[in-house]
Amino acid sequence: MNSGRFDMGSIDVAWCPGCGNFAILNTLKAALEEIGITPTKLVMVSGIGQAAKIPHYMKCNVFNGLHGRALPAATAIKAVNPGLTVIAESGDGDMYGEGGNHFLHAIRRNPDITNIVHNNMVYGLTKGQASPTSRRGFVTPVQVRGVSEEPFNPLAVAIAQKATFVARGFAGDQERLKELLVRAVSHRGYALVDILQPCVSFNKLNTFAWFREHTVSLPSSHDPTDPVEAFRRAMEDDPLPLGVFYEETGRPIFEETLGLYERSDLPLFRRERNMAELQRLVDGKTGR
Amino acid sequence: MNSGRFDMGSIDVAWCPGCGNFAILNTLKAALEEIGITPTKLVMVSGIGQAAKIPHYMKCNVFNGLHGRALPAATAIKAVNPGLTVIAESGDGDMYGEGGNHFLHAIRRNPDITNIVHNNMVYGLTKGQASPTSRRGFVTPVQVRGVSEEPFNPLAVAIAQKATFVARGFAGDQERLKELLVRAVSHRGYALVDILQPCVSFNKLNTFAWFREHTVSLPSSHDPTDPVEAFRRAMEDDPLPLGVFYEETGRPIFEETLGLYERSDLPLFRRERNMAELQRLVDGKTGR
Amino acid sequence: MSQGGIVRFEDELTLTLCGEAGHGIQSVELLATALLKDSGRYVFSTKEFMSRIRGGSNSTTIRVASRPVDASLYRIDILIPFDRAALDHVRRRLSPETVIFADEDTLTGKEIPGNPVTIPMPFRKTAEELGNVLYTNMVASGFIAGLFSIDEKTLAARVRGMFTGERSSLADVNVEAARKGSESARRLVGAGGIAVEIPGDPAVHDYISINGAEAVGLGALAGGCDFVSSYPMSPSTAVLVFMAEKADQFGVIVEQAEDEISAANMVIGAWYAGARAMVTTSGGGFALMEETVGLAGMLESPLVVHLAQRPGPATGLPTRTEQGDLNLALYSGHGEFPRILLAPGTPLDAIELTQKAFSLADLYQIPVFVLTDQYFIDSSWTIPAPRFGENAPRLRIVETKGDYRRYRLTDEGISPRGVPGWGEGLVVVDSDEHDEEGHITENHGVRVDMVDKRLAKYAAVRQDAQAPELYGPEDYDTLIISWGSTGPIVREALRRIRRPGTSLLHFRQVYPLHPKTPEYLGKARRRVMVEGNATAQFERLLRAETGYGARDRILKYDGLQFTVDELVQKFEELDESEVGK
Amino acid sequence: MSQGGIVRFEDELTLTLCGEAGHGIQSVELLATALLKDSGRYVFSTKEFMSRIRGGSNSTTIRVASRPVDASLYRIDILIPFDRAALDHVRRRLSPETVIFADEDTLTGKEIPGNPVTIPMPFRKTAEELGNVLYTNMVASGFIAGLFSIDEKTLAARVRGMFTGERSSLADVNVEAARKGSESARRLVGAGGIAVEIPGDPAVHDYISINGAEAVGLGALAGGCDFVSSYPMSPSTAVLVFMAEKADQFGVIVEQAEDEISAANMVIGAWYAGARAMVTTSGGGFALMEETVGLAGMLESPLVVHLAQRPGPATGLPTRTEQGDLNLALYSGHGEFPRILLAPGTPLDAIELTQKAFSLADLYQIPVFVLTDQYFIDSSWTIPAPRFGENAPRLRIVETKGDYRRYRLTDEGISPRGVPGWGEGLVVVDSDEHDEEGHITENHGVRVDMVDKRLAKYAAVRQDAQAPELYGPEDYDTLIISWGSTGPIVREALRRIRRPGTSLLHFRQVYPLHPKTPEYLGKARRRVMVEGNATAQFERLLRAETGYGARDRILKYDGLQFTVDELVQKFEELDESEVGK
Ligand SMILES: Cc1ncc(C[n+]2csc(CCOP(=O)(O)OP(=O)(O)O)c2C)c(N)n1
Ligand SMILES: Cc1ncc(C[n+]2csc(CCOP(=O)(O)OP(=O)(O)O)c2C)c(N)n1
Ligand code: SF4
Ligand code: SF4
Ligand SMILES: [Mg+2]
Ligand SMILES: [Mg+2]
Repeated sequence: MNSGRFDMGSIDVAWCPGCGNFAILNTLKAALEEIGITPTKLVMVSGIGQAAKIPHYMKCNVFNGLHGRALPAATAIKAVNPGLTVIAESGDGDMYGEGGNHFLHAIRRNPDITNIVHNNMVYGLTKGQASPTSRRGFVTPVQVRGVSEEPFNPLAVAIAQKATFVARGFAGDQERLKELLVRAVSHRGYALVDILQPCVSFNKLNTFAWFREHTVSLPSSHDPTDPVEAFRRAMEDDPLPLGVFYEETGRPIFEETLGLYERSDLPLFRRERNMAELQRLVDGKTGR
Repeated sequence: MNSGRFDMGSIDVAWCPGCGNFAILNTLKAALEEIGITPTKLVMVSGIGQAAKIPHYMKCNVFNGLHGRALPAATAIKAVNPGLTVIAESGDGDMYGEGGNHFLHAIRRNPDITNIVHNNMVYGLTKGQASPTSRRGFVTPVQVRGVSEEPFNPLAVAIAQKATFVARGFAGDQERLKELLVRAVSHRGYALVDILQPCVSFNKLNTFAWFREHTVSLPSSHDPTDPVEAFRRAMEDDPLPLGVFYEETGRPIFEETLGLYERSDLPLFRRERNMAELQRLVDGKTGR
Repeated sequence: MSQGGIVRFEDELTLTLCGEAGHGIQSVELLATALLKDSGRYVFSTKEFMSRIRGGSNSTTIRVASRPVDASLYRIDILIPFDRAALDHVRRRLSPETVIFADEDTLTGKEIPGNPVTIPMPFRKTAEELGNVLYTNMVASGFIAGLFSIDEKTLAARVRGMFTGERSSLADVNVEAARKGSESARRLVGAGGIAVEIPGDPAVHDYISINGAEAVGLGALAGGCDFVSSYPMSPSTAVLVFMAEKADQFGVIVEQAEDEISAANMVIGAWYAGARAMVTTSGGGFALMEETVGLAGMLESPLVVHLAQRPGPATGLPTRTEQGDLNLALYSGHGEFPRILLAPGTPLDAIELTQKAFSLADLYQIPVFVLTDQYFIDSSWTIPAPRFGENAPRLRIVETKGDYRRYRLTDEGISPRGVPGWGEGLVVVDSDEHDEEGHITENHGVRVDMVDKRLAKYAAVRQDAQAPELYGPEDYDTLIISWGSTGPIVREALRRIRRPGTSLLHFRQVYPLHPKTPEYLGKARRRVMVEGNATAQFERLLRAETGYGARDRILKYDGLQFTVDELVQKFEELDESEVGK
Repeated sequence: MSQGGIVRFEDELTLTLCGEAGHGIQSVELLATALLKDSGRYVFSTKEFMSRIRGGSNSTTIRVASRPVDASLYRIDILIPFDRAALDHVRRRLSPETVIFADEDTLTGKEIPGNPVTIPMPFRKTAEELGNVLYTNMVASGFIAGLFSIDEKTLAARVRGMFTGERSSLADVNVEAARKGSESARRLVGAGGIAVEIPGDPAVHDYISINGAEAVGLGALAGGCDFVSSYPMSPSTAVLVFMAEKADQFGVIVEQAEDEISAANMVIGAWYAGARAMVTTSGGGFALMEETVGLAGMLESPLVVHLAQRPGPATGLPTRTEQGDLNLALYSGHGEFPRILLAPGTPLDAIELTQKAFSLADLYQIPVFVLTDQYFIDSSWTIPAPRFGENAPRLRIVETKGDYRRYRLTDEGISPRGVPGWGEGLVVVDSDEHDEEGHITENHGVRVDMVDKRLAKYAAVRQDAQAPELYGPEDYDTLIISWGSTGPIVREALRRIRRPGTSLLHFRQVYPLHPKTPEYLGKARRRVMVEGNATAQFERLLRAETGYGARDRILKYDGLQFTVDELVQKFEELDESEVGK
């Protein structure tokens, strides 16, 4: 997979050998290539963390912002230039911890962006503290008594917020992951793909083997248009179902609701302020 | 209702005549009195907004903190002194907008606090902008084209996060509201009571009459121990069901998981640092 | 001004209305200022109000004059209180020169401090007779029109204009209420009880009424602003509302974010993709944006922040005024990078500086702040209609080539900015330290180059700074120093004291300081700071930057703005206490 | 130090290890420093590493001496690189005096800059022979032990101590690896190729090895800290981890919050209810807490912030060092209220000042900052075991009476603090401006009283300030000025240059300044700032507060800390270039 249009050639990748992130990177590049996206029209938006370094390893436009803040930036970028393909991609700590509030509210806006989360159930870059998705009992240097909180359930919350596309993938199953990513990026509206990703350095609990044992495909009978069914599946936590939990088409997207692109589809940087109109506005306020 | 133990006597209340907040204030005072809470043992924690002024109108300990930040403060107060009854109470903008991330994660900790939200579907104190729960089409000076986002569904999100007590009340039905509040405050663990509250000054859409028409009691057949059923009900949005959607008992509470109260139930302010132990710690690091 | 029974106003008068929130004082202000402007008078009005929707006591002060006015007085010439609590609320401003018009029952009972002239006037009573106490404000508006001999046709037309669409059925009764008010005033004037002889100026027909929020908003539109994301917070929300109102007409994306952090990050994302974006916020809300200010610093992203100050710490006094966020803005964000702080004192300043904020942010790729405050945002002026010129501002971006490097090192520190999707290049920006391409790096040499590159911009930014404005003689020995919204007030106070050798140095740009600043400061034998805060924040900045502090400080931090007469008194006290030292 | 074939170290030597992240350099450091301390040597070690978990090139420098050392050198005496990239990574620090021990293949191929002595040593090869390349670091540790003639029993015991519980099966092979390393070193020493004659000092047996994070943590424990809430962020996380480790033993609540805002608000809530609470954070994370710092200001809540600085802006260089957050902390939060900034330079400082931070915060009911940085947190010293005394710190709270008023006005501005549930009173705190009871108010007079009350605390806070420490003669003409973590480095550099008339003024408290500061500064004819940032932030503060700036600035902002020899050179350059001016 080292010849695609998104490849950077031989660069120094800061991930650990054997990390699940490599599979996600390769699968994403393949999926984007399959859809036919052009690198200059792609913007990868990320926060901070190991997962969040992914944009640097792809040939594309990059907005590597603050920890937890990828979604507001991505939403705005898409609104300002709807011709771009915008992917907001980061880790579980970034998106569901620091960025939790943006996760909640970005979904409500339904911008036409894809939200990919590398869910390794741990804070990788900061060396192994619990993340919101860490399972009960996970012991770390900070959670010395083991995690006691209920793990954050991104799929259930997204469904509760009526996200228009909600899926879970696994880095260890690249074939199906690619399928999910193709569908997610092609989806018109906000699409969440939570990807189970083994962290070989800091998560000795949720390993490749563990994930293989504790995941299962959603049955083909699953109806992704039924939110209650989707929720029921999302609440199952052992095994964790994989696939598209929920999908809704036809909901207006954020960019549309702005009213700005009704008369013209020019991105903002191609537009000009109507100064005559502005002059009329103030002149209208005089006594003349 | 002006003689109870939580009454402040004749004070200047900054709410508008006719506001739903008055009913909530009176009902809460009555509920607390019924449970037998003592004012000196009660801490009311709030953020900023019209609803958030409620602690000032009650005779009790008050922590009126920052906009959106009641839950972290409340969680900590309870952890530091579990003998106190702690209620975090604020508006919908405060709890679900600015404070959304804390809402998500406070639930996961399951502290033994009550979270009461005055849901008037609008930002009252800042004069009528949309709140996260504003319904589609709601026109305001900022949402000039009407709200286009999917409204935030606090109950569904709380159920998705396995909050241990999730209920919805209505300020216009004080009798049942009192019942809910008594149950919520008595519940051991995190309890959410979202209260539909008409704002007579800025929400001309969701008035007392509107709420009366668009709410219905949960059927007595509703099983509050079934999360999927609870979710199904929480997704119903016209009419909006009232009552206890979900309740789970027996889950460990945050204060318990800290390990601090296993040997002693003294609050922190009654404890002392063991200096001899500290000296032993460093002495153990010498070569002696 | 009261001479033997008859109260006469020749050049100007100051009229204050007060009453509960939600009782329509604001409508009286709007209607009265419009009518007064129609009649050729110059009007300045300002208000102070509580953080509540109903009840309490608020007041609006309208200063009417035959020549331009841009500041207000503490003194009240005419007071119209709508209830007794309101009257007590402004009691300190009353004197035997004050005339109070009010319903009988408001004037009776408790004694009124200051020994003012009281004239019963049936505002509420008339309203009740017309069927609703809510018409009181309309009766009062008519009364004011009558005092200024504004003809009833004009009055009726303006009132009718307020009741259109759904509310048109209410027009007739409101016109009648206004007419009744006007009638009472005319009767009083006719009887010689009061004479208002403030002549109108035909030039005012080409003037507009404008408040601070509108001025900032117009400046933003003129600057090309096409993206605003914010979270509501008094007093900054007024600018958000203005932009929302104009969004469709001018093609602006206006989004209310879930919190301030989101708002600020949206704005950075928007600039990245080619918008000209702004946040409007206040103290505590801005505090939440600090990490994002640092992001702008590292990304070299343009950023415009309208920061409307209010008293802190924390929630403080949400609807009051202060110049307390200078330090906050100046040192916001972690790490070291350039920034610009502008502080308008007049609506024309606000239009010009906000417009300029966009071009400076765009040119230098740095954060630019427009510092206003509640006083400024909520006050209203009569000013000549601004002229915007025909040329729309141009965004300084380049079409990228295949080898585009976002952070190409240049002598002045500015790298041509591309946007994603325009050209063959890739636009890579990173909040980590990065190389010229924008990719993450830990190379120590590159780090130093990049810090130097970012800070190098200061050279040009300083040269480009707004010069401080000197009022008064060049050969001053005493220099009064002010910044931002207090400017016009200090200016008028200075004119009034006419003390030789005293000048005012007023700053519309507070950071970086114009290179001539030390010269100005050094020439003075004595420097006097006037600031709306408790610790003289701008003085501290001057001291750190120029070595010159001030011997005297006139500071105000009670939540209200200075007034002209109050400052005159302070200046005079100052002189006495320090003579010969 | 190399004399005719034999390399001899008499008083001290500086040994650097370098290699990829995840290859165990840190274990070597831990083991080697423990062994060296066991043998009576004084050890100072420091590291620099990349923001990645595996790969890249990191290095650790261990300075071993026969007398106390507390700063590091740029110069490397002995280098042990684990791969060629690592060797290149430190190439600028090599000279003909450097001896490199490395596997043959690391030394061959490309030429090695600096012309060092190279001695092949089969670290990796030995490890591979033992079955796993991962034992390389153990072979190297043994080698170091051998160089210092540490006996094999002690070595074996220490190694065994590292492999207990689940890992005990690995003990034997690791002991063997260490033994083999030791053997090679002894062979070399025996052959007279190298002589390490750094005598041990028996006093060191009563010393402890401690790093900056532990020192801050111990200080917190000694200060009574019983609540920590934070969000992980390098380099501050180390303190969070330390506190988590000790939580059960000392009864501390340690909670990882969902974000920094939550962490900070938990801490304020905790103080309110009677805890002694702290956040530990770094630049960007702290930027998110600024609104909450303002909350502490308004609530008059105690607050302790450990702020471990790293280079910004934004994400910057996450694992590097800088003194760049002084302004950020100094002006954090909106509104005007007192605060204290402490900046330890040694572990004893950190213990003492962090302990003190709790009592100051508690006494004055204000935010107190402990400013460290990545260098300080990650460096390790040999110091005498601190003595804590027997008296546990007492929380300054009162049992409330029925008429308790949280914000009772007092002369010094301090009101007795109650906690909810203790006594008959109610404890009411409010982020809005409030009256003495704590209830929201908009009264302008009360506002002014409350601002004055809060600021009045500065009088006592200033009197209570830590005096700056003067090193060198009292009658200096040149004054070098430093603060925080650079102190020991500057001190040693100054000792080395022995320039008459030159002293060092080092600040452990950077705000407010001790009242004697202007006197110290004023006495100098020439002032030289040494700061780890690009804009001389502390100099700016000195100028604003005292009027005295510095003529010369030695600034470093490449992400690394100053070293002694680097500073010596800078001081000497300075002297030459400025002589006679
Ligand atoms: C405001 C802020 N807080 C904290 C950090 C430190 N930090 C960097 S990455 C990270 C968490 C990484 O976890 P995750 O998002 O799950 O990504 P992963 O490394 O596991 O891929 C944290 C806490 C930061 N950079 N910024
Ligand atoms: C950090 C911050 N941002 C914004 C505000 C301004 N503000 C005060 S209350 C409020 C919203 C109030 O809405 P809600 O929480 O629904 O309460 P309500 O007034 O409707 O009861 C806002 C935005 C603030 N005080 N602090
Ligand atoms: S720390 Fe974990 S997530 Fe990060 S690169 Fe290594 S294995 Fe992957
Ligand atoms: S503004 Fe609305 S919520 Fe606030 S007091 Fe008035 S009616 Fe109630
Ligand atoms: Mg992770
Ligand atoms: Mg509300």
